[in-house]
Amino acid sequence: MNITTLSFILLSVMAVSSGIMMIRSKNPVHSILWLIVVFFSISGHYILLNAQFLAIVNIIVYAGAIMVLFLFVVMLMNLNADTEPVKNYRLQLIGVISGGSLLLVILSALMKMDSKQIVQMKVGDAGLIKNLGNVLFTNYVFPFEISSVLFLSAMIGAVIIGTKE
Amino acid sequence: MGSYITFPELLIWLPLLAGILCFFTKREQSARSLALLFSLIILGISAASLFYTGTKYATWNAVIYFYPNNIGNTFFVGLDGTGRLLSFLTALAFPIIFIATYKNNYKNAASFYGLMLLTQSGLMGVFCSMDALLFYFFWELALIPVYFLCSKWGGEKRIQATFKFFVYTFTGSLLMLTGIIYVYLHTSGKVFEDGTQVAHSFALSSFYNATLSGQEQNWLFWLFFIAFAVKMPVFPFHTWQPDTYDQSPTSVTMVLSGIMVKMGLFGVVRWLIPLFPLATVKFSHIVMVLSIIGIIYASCIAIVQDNLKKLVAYSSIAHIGLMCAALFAMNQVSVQGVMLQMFNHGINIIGLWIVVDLLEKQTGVKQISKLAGVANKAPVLTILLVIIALANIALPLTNAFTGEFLMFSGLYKFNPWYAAVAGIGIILSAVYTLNMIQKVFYGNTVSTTEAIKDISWNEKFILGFIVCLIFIIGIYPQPVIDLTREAVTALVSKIK
Amino acid sequence: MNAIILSAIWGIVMMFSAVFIKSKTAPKYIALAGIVLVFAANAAELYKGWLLFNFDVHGMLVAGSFNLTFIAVALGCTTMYFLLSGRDFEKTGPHVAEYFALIFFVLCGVAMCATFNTLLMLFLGIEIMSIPLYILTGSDKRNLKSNEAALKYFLMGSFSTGIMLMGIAFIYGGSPNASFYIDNIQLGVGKMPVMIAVGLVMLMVSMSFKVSAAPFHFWTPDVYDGAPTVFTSFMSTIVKVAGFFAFIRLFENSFGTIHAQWQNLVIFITLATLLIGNITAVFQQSVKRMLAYSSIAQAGFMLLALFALNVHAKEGLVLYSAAYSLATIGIFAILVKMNDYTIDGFNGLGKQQPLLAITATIFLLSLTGIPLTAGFQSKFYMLMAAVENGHSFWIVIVAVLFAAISAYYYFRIIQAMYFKEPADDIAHVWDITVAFKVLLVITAALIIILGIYPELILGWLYH
Amino acid sequence: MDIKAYIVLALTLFTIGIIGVLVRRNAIIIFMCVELMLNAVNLLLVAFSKMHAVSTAAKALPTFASDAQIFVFFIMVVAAAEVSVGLAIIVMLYRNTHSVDVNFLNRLKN
Amino acid sequence: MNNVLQIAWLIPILPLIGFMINGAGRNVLSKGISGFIGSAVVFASFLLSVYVFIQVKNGNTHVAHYFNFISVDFLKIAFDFKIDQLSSLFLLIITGVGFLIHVYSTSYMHEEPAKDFAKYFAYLNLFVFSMLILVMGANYVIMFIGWEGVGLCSYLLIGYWFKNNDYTNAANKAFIMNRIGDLGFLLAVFWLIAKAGTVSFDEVFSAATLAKLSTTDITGITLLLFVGATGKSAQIPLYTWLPDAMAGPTPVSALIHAATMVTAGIYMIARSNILYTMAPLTQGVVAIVGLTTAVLAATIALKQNDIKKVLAYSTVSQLGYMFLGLGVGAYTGAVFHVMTHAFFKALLFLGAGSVIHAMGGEQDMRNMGGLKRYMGTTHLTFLLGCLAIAGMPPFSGFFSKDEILAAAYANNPVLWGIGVITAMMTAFYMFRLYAMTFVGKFRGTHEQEHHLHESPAAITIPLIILALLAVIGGWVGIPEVFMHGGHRLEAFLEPVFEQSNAITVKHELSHATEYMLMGISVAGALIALLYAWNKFSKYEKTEVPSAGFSKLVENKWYVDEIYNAIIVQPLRSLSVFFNNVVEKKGIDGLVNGTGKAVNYGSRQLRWLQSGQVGAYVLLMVIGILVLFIIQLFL
Repeated sequence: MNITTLSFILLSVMAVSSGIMMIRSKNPVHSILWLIVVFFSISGHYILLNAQFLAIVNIIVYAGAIMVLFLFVVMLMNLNADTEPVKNYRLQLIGVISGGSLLLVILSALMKMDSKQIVQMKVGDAGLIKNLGNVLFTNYVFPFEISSVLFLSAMIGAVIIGTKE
Repeated sequence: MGSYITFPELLIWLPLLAGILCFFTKREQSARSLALLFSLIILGISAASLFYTGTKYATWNAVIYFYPNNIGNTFFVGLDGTGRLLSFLTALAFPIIFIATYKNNYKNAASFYGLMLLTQSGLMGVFCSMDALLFYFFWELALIPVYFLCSKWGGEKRIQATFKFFVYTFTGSLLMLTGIIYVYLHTSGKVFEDGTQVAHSFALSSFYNATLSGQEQNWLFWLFFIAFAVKMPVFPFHTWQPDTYDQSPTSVTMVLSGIMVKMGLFGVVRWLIPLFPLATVKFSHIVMVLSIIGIIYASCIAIVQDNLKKLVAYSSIAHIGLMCAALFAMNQVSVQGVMLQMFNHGINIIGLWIVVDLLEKQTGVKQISKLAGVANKAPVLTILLVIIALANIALPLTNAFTGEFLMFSGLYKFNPWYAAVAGIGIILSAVYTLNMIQKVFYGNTVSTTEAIKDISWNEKFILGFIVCLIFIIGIYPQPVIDLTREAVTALVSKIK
Repeated sequence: MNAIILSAIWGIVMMFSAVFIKSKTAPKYIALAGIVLVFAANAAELYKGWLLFNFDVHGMLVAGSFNLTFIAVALGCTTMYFLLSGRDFEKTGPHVAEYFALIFFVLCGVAMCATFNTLLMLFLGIEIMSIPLYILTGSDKRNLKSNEAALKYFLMGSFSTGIMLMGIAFIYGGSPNASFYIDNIQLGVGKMPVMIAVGLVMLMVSMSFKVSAAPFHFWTPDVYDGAPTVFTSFMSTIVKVAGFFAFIRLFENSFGTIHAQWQNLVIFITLATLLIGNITAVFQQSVKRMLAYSSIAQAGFMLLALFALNVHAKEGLVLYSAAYSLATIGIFAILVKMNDYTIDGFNGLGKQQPLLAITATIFLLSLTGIPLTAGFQSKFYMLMAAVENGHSFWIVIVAVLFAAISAYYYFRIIQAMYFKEPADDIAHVWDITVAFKVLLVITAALIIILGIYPELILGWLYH
Repeated sequence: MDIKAYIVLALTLFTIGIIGVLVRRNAIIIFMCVELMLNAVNLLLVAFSKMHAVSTAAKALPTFASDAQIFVFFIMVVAAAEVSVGLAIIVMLYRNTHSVDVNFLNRLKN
Repeated sequence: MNNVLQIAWLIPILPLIGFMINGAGRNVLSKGISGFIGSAVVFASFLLSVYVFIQVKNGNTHVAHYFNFISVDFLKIAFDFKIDQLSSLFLLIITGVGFLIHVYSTSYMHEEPAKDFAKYFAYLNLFVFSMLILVMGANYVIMFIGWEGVGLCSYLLIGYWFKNNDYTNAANKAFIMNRIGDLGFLLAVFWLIAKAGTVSFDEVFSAATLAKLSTTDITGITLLLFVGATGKSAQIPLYTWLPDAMAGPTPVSALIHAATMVTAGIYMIARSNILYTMAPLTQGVVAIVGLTTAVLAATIALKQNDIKKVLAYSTVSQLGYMFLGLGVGAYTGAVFHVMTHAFFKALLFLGAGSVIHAMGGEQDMRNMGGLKRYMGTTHLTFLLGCLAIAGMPPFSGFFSKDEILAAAYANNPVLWGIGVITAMMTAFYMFRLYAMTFVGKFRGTHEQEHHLHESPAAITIPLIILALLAVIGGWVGIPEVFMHGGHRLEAFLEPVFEQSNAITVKHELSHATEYMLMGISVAGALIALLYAWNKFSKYEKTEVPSAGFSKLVENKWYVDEIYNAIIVQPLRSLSVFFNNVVEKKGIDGLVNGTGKAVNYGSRQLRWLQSGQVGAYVLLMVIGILVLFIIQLFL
């Protein structure tokens, strides 16, 4: 029971529980905040796995940009607890059951794997910014460029959908 | 002529061309005369093709065009005995129909005659094609124009009736298509003259030589048979027919009953039996029993049928049933009889439809119970009708007699009891035909039939012509028999 | 390669044209010029192997003549689509140029889906295809149906993206040599490891979602129905067949060796798709929605290619793409002009607009699969492939039976056009130009030609 | 650390996301659940990359283990783009209907 | 091929030509012309027949080959005519009697409008043509052509007054019953083809072919042929059409339903005598059926009041006689009786016709009586006819009937006994008829009485000629016991039956027995005759409702009703069942049901598309679950 395992468990529990909180909390604002917690804990996992670059990006992009965007929108619409007045419990139950059973099915299959593969913790240079940048601008330059198209279309989308006429 | 352009090509392309021309004609009259003219030309060509037979004129009767492709389907058309007979029947039927219905007025006649000629083209293609895929092409192409003809110019319940007919046959032919594909994938490779080589081929010869185990044949047989059975139609697959015949315009009904039903029999002759000899032998009893049930069943229904058109339809089912049974008896005599009978049945039933059409046009009713005493007003019509009707029930010295005689003797050779039971059909046919004649033509006239006038020149001419054919073939059928002799011999040899 | 980059570039060009050119009609012609250019570039690559730009993509994209032919087909169909429906963009909203730009971006994605060789490229391609479509679906802003469709499409689309990524992750995890290259997963022939299996199922789910195969088709009717008709026409044809091409390419190259181990999934999906698509289409009253279901049904037929996964299947798929797209584009082009989208709206069209009726009939016959139309040839290839596969022949029988049912709903339109009388003699259609008619005739002619001489396309596959 | 632990974790988060999509009716929350799913994937991918890093093939090509992390990077890219579009759509809808409840979206059915 | 008999084709062709002329020109030809043409062509072919007969008499028989009718594979059917003793004899009867009846008709049908008149003669000629084909055909198929041809003509002529539905019903009945018989005939032919591979008489009867046929084959073939015969020659069970056939004009009844057509069956069996001789079982059947028919018909005839009906049933009964003859192997006797019967029965019918003509269409004997005062010739000839049919020596009937009876006795006395009783009945009802018609006082209405007159020459002359024949016709077959070599007919027909005679054991009756037999039969007949005469010469109309046996007989043993109950009605209801249940509900229901099912499924599946994103995703998740289960656990 070394520190790594401990922190792994800690982070995992944190992620999962706040994830659950996220989908349970009535108020959208709360769930956004819970989601941010999830992201932070995942970033923690990245650090644990020595994927520093991703840990940073995750904080900046997700917890920083995206979530703020969400928060902004929610504020804009000032949605609050009573946006979902009537809850259909039966439907929710069905949802939970089917989702859970999906999880069970997959896990029960995967846990039968006998091959015991180890994940390299804390060490390893794969996730260092230097290497990643190197790879990104040599091997992955083309996808990097082409993904710009995504943002262009997102931009146009904003233009088409956002603008009032 | 010769190797430049061959009979089958002419028979396929001319009607197509004429049909397309018809679409662009402005006036009804011109469309009508154009159609008639072309159909007569085609008749001439087809008649000529009857004489240029044999290896000496081989290049005149078959041609193959292949274009570079990787599945090895070709445009391969040719005339063998059977094809020649049926294409001639087709060529003969259309002028008859056009003349007989010359006085009918169709709204936008241009497309009507256009579609009619397209149908003819499709039929010719079916009878001429020597390539499986091509055969399927024409098989469908003959169907589409008919679908439009029926649904456009038919009776009040036409749309449902015709659509039923369409889906019925379409399903059947799709099943056949899967069968064709399966057989195709079991054919051996082929190298064309231009050097292109294909793994498999759709050519008739390759199909005949396809390597199929008895097991495979057993279910392939049914895939094909259902398609043909629906077209014929054989007993359990027949329910589209009476409604369609009843609802479609009579000239189309003539095509349907005179020629299209022969497509089914032709398919059996050209594809089913040669492809699956083992299965044929295995299942011939089932098929024959079905057909014979059909004979009795249809005849019985015809007896109590009050709708004139449906009566003819059911009688046609009965006759086809007999042909189908005789076909599967698979001996020279019976098959020869079937060949002869295909031609005769085509002639006779068209004659019957002409008369029915006249009655319906003049009286406006098709219920037998509403008609009576026509003979008083229209003696000529009556006489011709009686002759045709008697030919239909195979009285000696009429064409149908020779055909049925051969079929029955072949059937008897195969199994006496089948012949005996099917023979009951002879009696029943007499029953319903005579009932019909008595109710419609004898007795005193009633309100509906008061105004009937005797037939006009064109109908007189056509019916007279048909009657002449009936007697000529009835007294001297040999030429027709000889026409298909080699083909039949070849076919029968496949089973032995 | 050429297609990807050029279409991306031309998308940008269209964006700027939107800024600088105020004319309503100009963008259409620019777009036409662009599509022709892209087509030409692609043709050059296909014909002579000319590459305009020399990127080193480290084998992330592999373009054989097969893929290039498919791209050519897609671009060709798009050209016809621009020609036929270009003028109707205006109906949706003012941002005509932007719409064209988005469509070019989609084309970029299409090209990527056709040539991808790593899961990354597949993922990017599909996203590049999808995101513009979300926008196009919602582009008719004042129309609530359009908004609803957009949101549904977006939510479910991103959901399926999630599934797909999870699948990719498992593939990566399960692949012995840790590779995203689809031809380098190295499965061998034995029973596949569980992680691969899980990834495979998830990939299949997400791809089925993209090609609207049951039971993941639920977005299709609503989105196709809600989206502006012009864009429905585009996304139900080119995008969809691109998805199919990607589907086949992915599963053939990565899991082809163990085909037998996942065939049952395909059979299940195929049957479900055929059943739901065909049966549900029967009762539809709105032609647009009916076509949505029919596109599901057609997808069911295309899935036979995945079931067979042999040479004929791939040939057939390319042919099918062309046949299906052309016919559907044609129908939609006519539908856009109609005042009434219900089937009764077509009553008596045969009298009022004989030419439209005839071409529509040809399109419908092609969709039904009547000989002499491209539709027949493509169905024929599919059936042939499926039969050749030799495994469970019965599925072919089922397929043809459903094809017979499909006749039922396609012919309802034909019956309406020719055999039914219009309720009142209001004009069915508006602004039919001569050019439009000519183009329809050309489209119909293309379908017939392909029906007689499919080698027109298939000839290029092995160029 | 055994890979299975990460698989369980990731799949759990993933499932939470799915369940969220199933049970919530607020479009924004549903969308957030999707984001959660993506993050689960990211986590798993990174875990796998570190798993492969110690596998034999790692020695052959030192940089290949970073492929997965690059992939994660691209996922984030795409997610960002999606978010902008998605939120735009949601806002548009809200403008028209003053609601983000997906259950009110049933003009299109059957 | 240079045999003179090659010209035999002229014999049938001439009537055919007559038919064509009359048929085509029926709108233009006057009655005189069409009548003349009709009769002339038949007379011409009569002359030819005489020539042919003489040729044959001089021992020149011939099979005239014209062309190949059908030739497929092994099956070769030539269009041949066989001219031998049997056919030439029948030629004489047909053309001769036929001619007389044509002449008779010219006057009898004179009230008809010109076009129907011509039509009538056309039909008549057509009939003669078909009948000639029937007897001249050199194989079963050609024979069958004539066989159905005559059926057709009888159908047309029975329905000659087509406005009357009863008549057309009778016509249909006749045709259909004949069809049933024809089926038997056809099946026999097919059997022959299947087993013997040929249908031409010469080949079938050749020893070689007969050797090929097993006993079962022969029995079966002969039985089936006999079925055909029962249809054509009105034997049990297919006889009921003949009495109804009296709906046709009387001369038609005389020609078709008495003299010629109905004897086709006898001709056919006589033609294939060798087969029958080789099938004793069939012979037994034939004899018994024939005898039963004879008795049954005779009993019915006892109580009939319609003059033509009586004659009709007597015809049936006489035909029964002939079959009895055939059954017991007395082929010559049967043919002989055919000939004599042709004479006297034609005579009787024509006489009856003359009476009806005089009575203005009245056919009920109860309204007749005492006609001998008004129409001498008719009465006299009619009387002769009655005597002939009653078998009074030395009239023709006596000889032929006696020969059959003798043969019957030789075969089995019981048959003979019943035969004699039948003969007595015959005598009884014939003289009942005679007495009620000619003797006593007139019971008709007054205008009828005024109208009464002797018929014109065109009617009486044929009567006289036929009467003459009825008297002397039998002298060609005087039995051995009276005059050695007196049976010229037997000598003449010898070659036809020699095969049979060769294998049948002739048990000669002693002369004493023969005399005894004749005596008994003649005596019996005489008694019956006289009893009938004095019972009915003073007949008065009395409406006593008959009961018991006589009622049964009056209603013709209810045979028609029985047939109707056990055949016609079931068939009809079966058809209705097929049409309304099996077709509409069953098969078509199934087909339409498929369509309905698809529609229903469509309507249900649409609910899957609820429009709720949540539901969609849920279904998708469940779909994923299913896929996983398939992939991972199946």
